Amino acid sequence: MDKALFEYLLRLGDDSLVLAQRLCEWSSRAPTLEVDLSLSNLGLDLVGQAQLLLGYAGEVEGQGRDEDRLAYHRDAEEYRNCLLVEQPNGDFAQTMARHFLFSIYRELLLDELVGSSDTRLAEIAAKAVKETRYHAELASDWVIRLGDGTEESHRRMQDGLDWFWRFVDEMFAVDEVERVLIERGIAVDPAVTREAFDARVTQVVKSATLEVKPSTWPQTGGRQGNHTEHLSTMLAEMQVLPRRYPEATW
Amino acid sequence: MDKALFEYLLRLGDDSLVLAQRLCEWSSRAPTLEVDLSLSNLGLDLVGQAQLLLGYAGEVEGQGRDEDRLAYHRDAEEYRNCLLVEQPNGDFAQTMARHFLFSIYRELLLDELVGSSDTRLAEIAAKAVKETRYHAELASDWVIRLGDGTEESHRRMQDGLDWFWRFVDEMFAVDEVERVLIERGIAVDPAVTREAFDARVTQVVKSATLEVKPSTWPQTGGRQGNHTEHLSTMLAEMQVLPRRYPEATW
Amino acid sequence: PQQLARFEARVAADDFIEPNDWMPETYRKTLVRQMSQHAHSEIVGMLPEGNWLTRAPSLSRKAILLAKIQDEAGHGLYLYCAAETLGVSREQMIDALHDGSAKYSTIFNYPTLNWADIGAIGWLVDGAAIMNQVPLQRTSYGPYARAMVRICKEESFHQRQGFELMMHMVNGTPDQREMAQDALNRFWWPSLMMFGPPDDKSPNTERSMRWRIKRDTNDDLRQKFVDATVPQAELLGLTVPDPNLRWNEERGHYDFSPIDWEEFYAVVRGEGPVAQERMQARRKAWDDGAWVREAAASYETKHASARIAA
Amino acid sequence: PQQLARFEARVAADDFIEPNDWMPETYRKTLVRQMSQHAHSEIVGMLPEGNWLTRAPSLSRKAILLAKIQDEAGHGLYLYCAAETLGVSREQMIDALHDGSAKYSTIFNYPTLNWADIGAIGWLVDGAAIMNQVPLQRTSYGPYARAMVRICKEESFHQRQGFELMMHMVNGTPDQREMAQDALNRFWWPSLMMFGPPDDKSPNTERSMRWRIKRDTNDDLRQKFVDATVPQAELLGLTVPDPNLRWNEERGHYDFSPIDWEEFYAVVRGEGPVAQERMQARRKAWDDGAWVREAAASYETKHASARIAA
Repeated sequence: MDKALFEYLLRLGDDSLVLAQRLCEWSSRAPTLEVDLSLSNLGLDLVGQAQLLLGYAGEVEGQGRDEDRLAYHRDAEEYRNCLLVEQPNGDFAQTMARHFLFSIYRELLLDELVGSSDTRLAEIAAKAVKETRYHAELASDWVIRLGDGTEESHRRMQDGLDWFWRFVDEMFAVDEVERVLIERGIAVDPAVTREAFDARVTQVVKSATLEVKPSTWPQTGGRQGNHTEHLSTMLAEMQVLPRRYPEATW
Repeated sequence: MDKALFEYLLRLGDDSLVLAQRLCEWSSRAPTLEVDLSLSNLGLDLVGQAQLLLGYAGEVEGQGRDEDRLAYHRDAEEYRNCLLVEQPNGDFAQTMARHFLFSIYRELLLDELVGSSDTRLAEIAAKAVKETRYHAELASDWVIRLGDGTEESHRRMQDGLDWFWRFVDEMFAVDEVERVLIERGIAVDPAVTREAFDARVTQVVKSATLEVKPSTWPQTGGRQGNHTEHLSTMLAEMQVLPRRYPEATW
Repeated sequence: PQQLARFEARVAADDFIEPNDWMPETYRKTLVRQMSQHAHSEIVGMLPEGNWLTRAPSLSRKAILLAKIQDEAGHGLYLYCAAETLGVSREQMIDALHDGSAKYSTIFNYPTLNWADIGAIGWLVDGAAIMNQVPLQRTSYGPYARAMVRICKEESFHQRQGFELMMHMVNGTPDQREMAQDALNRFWWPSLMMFGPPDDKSPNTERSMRWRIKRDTNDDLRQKFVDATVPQAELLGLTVPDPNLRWNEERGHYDFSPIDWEEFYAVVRGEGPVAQERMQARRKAWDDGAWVREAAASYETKHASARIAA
Repeated sequence: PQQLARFEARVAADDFIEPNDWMPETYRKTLVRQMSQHAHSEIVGMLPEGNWLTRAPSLSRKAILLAKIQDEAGHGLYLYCAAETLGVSREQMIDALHDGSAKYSTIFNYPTLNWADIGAIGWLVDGAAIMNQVPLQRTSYGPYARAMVRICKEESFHQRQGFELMMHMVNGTPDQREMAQDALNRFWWPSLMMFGPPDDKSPNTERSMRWRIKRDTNDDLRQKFVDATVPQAELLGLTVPDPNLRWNEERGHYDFSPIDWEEFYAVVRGEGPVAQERMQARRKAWDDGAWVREAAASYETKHASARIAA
């Protein structure tokens, strides 16, 4: 099996899955019905991406694990998502800050992955990039609206950006697994998109009358399975039924 | 096996266990260090009671299930605690309202159970009643202090009492299981303690400058395994390790 | 009186009344009450299902449930918008929900306790809702009727999905089968109560039927629901929790036990098992979101005036 | 100067200094900093363990962990009280913690990721704390020394419990063994950092030792810890994550790799993996509890004046 590709697909798929799970926690809790609808849209897109990416990962692995087996029967340390997406929702500003940073990173990455030499991955990326472009726009709109809204919303939005900024660098880090795939033309070096990321973020943050305060000690480890304390509690809830009834199908 | 006694012990033990678990959620979150210490004390007493009661339940059942097996490998619908103890903590006033109502009920019940014809149960009750007397005093003190504290604390304390009152009647209800054991002199008819309960509660609530607003439609079902939505999520977290690693001992 | 006669004639001819048409005040009020109640039911109804969203046991079940809850939010939105055409604002309606003066379907005051409840809600609750709603596609108020057309289509999709979930559960492990039976046990009677009080306790039925706001009586719809659902339960191999349930050859209908109306009225009064939790959840979401709504409004104002100034 | 000479003579004679005795301002300040930092470490240290309290896998483990966390709250309390004898209030100290001006042990800025971490914290973190604290039972400031006597007794109990938990894990299933190794991998280096910067970067050590506020250098204590702990790891059958670790016959000590001081200083600056979460959790608990503290104070005032009036 192509171990590097398997790992890479887990990283991409787990990002989608974990963030989708966080968005599910918003159900019925949004500030307006319209926002509830749009958060569900984001969640649905991400669940769909997780299905495709983890499904493909399972095929690459060739051990008979499908997307549900991978989603529901791996422990936290086997998850490969970046730390940003597993962070708790916080208030609506934090949720939007998280979604804003992730979606811009992801849109730029998927844009490149459309040209992957792995055609299956390229196809998934082509579908996902459209969805993600919408995510990035929606989140950017909210960052601007909240940043340039009231005094309170400005403060909360700035706090949200500050809170999550330490998780940004991890998304652009490359390790041996990816290095190999980049050379093979399968994966994309996220570093090539960093400049565009910074430009996009800066532009939105400026329109929002906010500022970016870079952190000096970025947090990393998610891609290698070293997560924050939040992932295992999230998975305890998410996986409870398949873990409790391993012989059942649903 | 004595099925009724087994059931009765589960009811008593699950009350302790579930409330202990709720108190564990307060760890490091209390308003002062002193309160943190006293909530831990309450939690420790309750875990200890759960161990004794569920341990004895397992022996009565005679199927080789010990207290941990019973605590960690039963689903929500097999739990027999009253609904009150599984309710979320809410704010500190709610937690104290819940503890106040439960502990007075429980102290009066244990006082009677000291005379149970089942000597093992009588012994456990004798130990637990002292602890529970302290719980009831501590919670009563807080009800008074908060009720007669500031305007905000008065409002919160009254809200806490109002919120939980609908779960009071269930604690005094008797079904066939208990009826049989009462006749055998093993269990106690909680109805005999209701008057004392009402008197104690009324006295404290009055000193607290609060009032009791009886609800018209009391909630029941816990003793038969019909719980609120909160228990299954609590158990998903509590049981995650033993469920995930059924072959391990800890 | 001439206006009233003309109005009643139009309604009797199955014409649609539109927002700017003349209508009796009682008609308007009854409609506002009924439509907002329906909208609230969609919104509150998201909660019992949302309770299992983070625990949905497969990715496709999670997607289906998320989409279903989203549809309900959408239904709420159409219905609030349709009601707004009658001169009441969404905020007013939501305030009435939160202060307890407006009602919503009693069924959502029951808890969801196992995964099969998600199936049971689709199968029974959406099933009952459809029985109530299909006739409303031809209700006399145009915006309401048009909203119902779209809603009914989605509801019947949900109902099929719910039944499919139940079918999957009963064909699964013994644990799953038990969950399905348990779900039916708990949701059967509350579903029958969804059709409202018995006809002899439903004083406005006659007028509402004349005005085509309602097109069948509560008891008729309830019977129709029982007749349609019992064979489905048999297909699932589940037992309807009613010892008196049997086919009555003579009536051509199923007989069933009398309903516990004391429970029904208690639940309507907001005393259902999780009624307080549901309202607390709705109020909390609304209160927690206040600063977001204010920010969005403030942003709009700022930039609208900027546009005007430019 | 005469006072100072007398003070230093008393300290040199291993006399205890008591709250009302004269003491140099720097001595007082250093003590306040050290004691409050120690108190804060106890309080913040409750968080990583509390993270597993609701998931403790057996009732007796839950009781042990709850009791341990409770002891830590108790230690925090003694130490705040002891520090208060030096003229600083608990509130002032807590404010300094919350605004980031006071420090606490860097170790608590690492996350607890599996159940074996609870064992590793007892074994390594409490083990390191004891190394630091045993000498402080003879520290020159009386209230501090007496607090340490009690604390050390409890800490060594915790250390044994932690080791016992690790032993149980390594004798368990392969999964459990793996958790134990993983916990050691993550907590080893942070534990070594608990002894503070190397001696040549620790400018106040000399004076603190003269004043008996400190009785050993950081590097000495660190070496002592390594020498004591490596055989315990061997007993557990676990591998210390340091390829350069080996017994140096000549020195009579274990050699080990240089420490990543860049990481250490970053964590001290509050940039550890979960530093922000820890402070957020402390601040939230404090802010959420404000109304309770106010209510208790208000009740006291009311009833105190009632008692005076009576």
